[in-house]
Amino acid sequence: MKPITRAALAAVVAAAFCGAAWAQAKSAADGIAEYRKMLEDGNPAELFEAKGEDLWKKKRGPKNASLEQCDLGKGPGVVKGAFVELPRFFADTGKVQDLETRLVHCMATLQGLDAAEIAKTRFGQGEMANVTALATWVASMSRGMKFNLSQAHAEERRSYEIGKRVFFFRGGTHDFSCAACHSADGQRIRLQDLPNLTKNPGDGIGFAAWPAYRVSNGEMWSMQLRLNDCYRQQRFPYPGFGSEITVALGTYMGVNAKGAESIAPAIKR
Amino acid sequence: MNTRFALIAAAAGAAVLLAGCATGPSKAELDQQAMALMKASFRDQGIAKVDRLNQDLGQAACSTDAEVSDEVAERIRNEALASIRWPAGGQYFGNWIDGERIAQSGRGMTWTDASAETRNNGGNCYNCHQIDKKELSYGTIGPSLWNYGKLRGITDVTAPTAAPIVQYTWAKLWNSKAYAACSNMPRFGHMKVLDEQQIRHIMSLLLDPRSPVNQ
Amino acid sequence: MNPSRREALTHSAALFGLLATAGLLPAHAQASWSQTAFEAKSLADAAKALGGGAPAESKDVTITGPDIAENGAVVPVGCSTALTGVKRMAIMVEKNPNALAAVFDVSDAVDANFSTRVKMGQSSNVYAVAIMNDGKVLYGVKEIKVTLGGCGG
Amino acid sequence: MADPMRIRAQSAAGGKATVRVLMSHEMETGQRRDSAGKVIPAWFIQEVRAEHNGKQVMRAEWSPSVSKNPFLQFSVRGAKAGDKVTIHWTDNKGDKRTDEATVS
Repeated sequence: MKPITRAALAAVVAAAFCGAAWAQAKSAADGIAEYRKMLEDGNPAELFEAKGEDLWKKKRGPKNASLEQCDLGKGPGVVKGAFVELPRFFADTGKVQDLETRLVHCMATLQGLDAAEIAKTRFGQGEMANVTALATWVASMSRGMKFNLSQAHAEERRSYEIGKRVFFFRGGTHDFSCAACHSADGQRIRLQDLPNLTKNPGDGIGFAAWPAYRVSNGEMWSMQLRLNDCYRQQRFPYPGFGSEITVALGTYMGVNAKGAESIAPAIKR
Repeated sequence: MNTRFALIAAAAGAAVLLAGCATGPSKAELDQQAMALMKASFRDQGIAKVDRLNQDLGQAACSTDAEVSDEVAERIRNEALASIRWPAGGQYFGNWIDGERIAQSGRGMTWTDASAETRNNGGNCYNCHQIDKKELSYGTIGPSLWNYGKLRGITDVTAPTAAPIVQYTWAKLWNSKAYAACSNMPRFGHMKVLDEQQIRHIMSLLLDPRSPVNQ
Repeated sequence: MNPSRREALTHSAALFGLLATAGLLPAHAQASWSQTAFEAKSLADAAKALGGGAPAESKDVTITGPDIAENGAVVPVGCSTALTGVKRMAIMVEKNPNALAAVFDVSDAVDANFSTRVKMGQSSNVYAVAIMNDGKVLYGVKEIKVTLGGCGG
Repeated sequence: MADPMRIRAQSAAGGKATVRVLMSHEMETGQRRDSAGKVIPAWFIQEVRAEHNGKQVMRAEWSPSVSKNPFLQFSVRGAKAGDKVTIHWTDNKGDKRTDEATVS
């Protein structure tokens, strides 16, 4: 026992000395940056990408069909580049849809699955977990590409304007809005940087980083879940999965992110 | 004169129409649509009911990236100031140890919280503020509160000279909108997020000369 | 994932099934899991349970990890040494309920250098421990701070 | 059955291959409680084995302190492009998973 006690003491003393010098050279923010860098190699999102790719190609549902004919906006079966142009207007549904609502639409029309049932399912469970895995894979196919949402259709412009209003909507017990935390540069909650989502926050930040693997709970988070939990923390009531305001927020943030390089699926705290 | 006015009015009307064709719904229409979609998109979950979307004057006025008019801002501040409940028995202070615990906690009032009772709630303080320097993980949305009392010259919280700062701090915690109409800080007392006793503890954390914040 | 990788996965799964059916694989690994070492509360006790002597600090054994972790659920850590004659390498987190997180048997066919990610309940010293063929136990240590993050609700 | 692992094995300087593995597993500690207050039983990978062209080169024992969806990196000496690296894991419930990758 003795050697360890003495050695441990020596280590503590040494650490204290190094610590003092170190603290001046390196802030907590730098330390966090180092931590994030270490996690980049070996992002468990890869496990979900693989699952999503399988789900895309597998024949499933009452119609025993794959999703390979799903039109994510660039034509049936075109996956590469689709993510960085969503949400967008789809003529066949007459609506602006984000990645997840479009995937559910394809699961319903091509595979015969029940869209309403999926929308009601909890995140991380059953077919909802499959939607998240599919979204993770679809996003990964546009990694490194730049966001370029269309504003050509009147509905796309309307979606942006609605999204902007929703973004600034204050309410709940704490008077929070999305804007309360995400409309200024260089701010953070605890040690987490807050992207300014009212303008282009830069490459791989904000909208250009989700879906992401959350290390805090070891789950894959899609954009719909990201928004859902933002609203939970805002102390708002529960936003419906794929509801119009969630899609409109996607349009607002996505258009604002124009030109930003996608790093999705990322890894986050 | 009348004719000329009519002509201008007609031209203006035509311009509005043209603009309407080119850009889709008007600003007012979009405002209305957004509000309707907010109501349609949310549902009750646990303690978080849809009535949380019913905005009061300040919430509605501060839901935009535009500046709030001076007149509206003043109304919000005055209403907030009038809403403040001063502590029973003039007792403003608790203990800073509990204050630190409340400041650290970001819990409460979400749809995953079982009840809205204040004892379940935290103050979320470190989410936005530096407070005790020992805590490395602090937010920067609000100003640093390190040495909050010391910088304001508080050596004895009961001294008459301390009264203005003590009262201001209580009011800020109870209803932050009393001093800034569109403050991002929650109205802890007014919205029943924290109770009087919890606010006393935070008061001690910030103002007590013995609190680690004022070393 | 590239197609050849996927095929390889399928093949290996099938192969594994065959081997299992043929009774060529052990039914359970639990029997060989070092229960005593994993239940140890301290570095010294864990080292003893793993067949080593009293631990001594050594600059030749390195623990890698961040100075500060954004979340204690996933903390990247690595243990390594360039010394020869290493039997096992271990990673220990002093303030976890059970200190020993992982232990690796070293052979001539692998470097004594392993990286993984561990959970940390709070800020703590983290040790890289080398158990040598002669029973000596050498370690490197570093403190990793765990922070509270996010909105915390 | 458990989801497949992701294995990358890349030849590196010094005539070895760097192996990076991601495993899909809950790694439940046995110390958490569910919403009803009941302890969630421990469920974690206990043993990991690595083979190079069929020969065992590494064996590890893990505790539930290893993070959910575990990551493991190590280097296999003498492994070159085209060689096979096989990873096996077994958890405390006896569930197993084996996956294989080719060194690139």
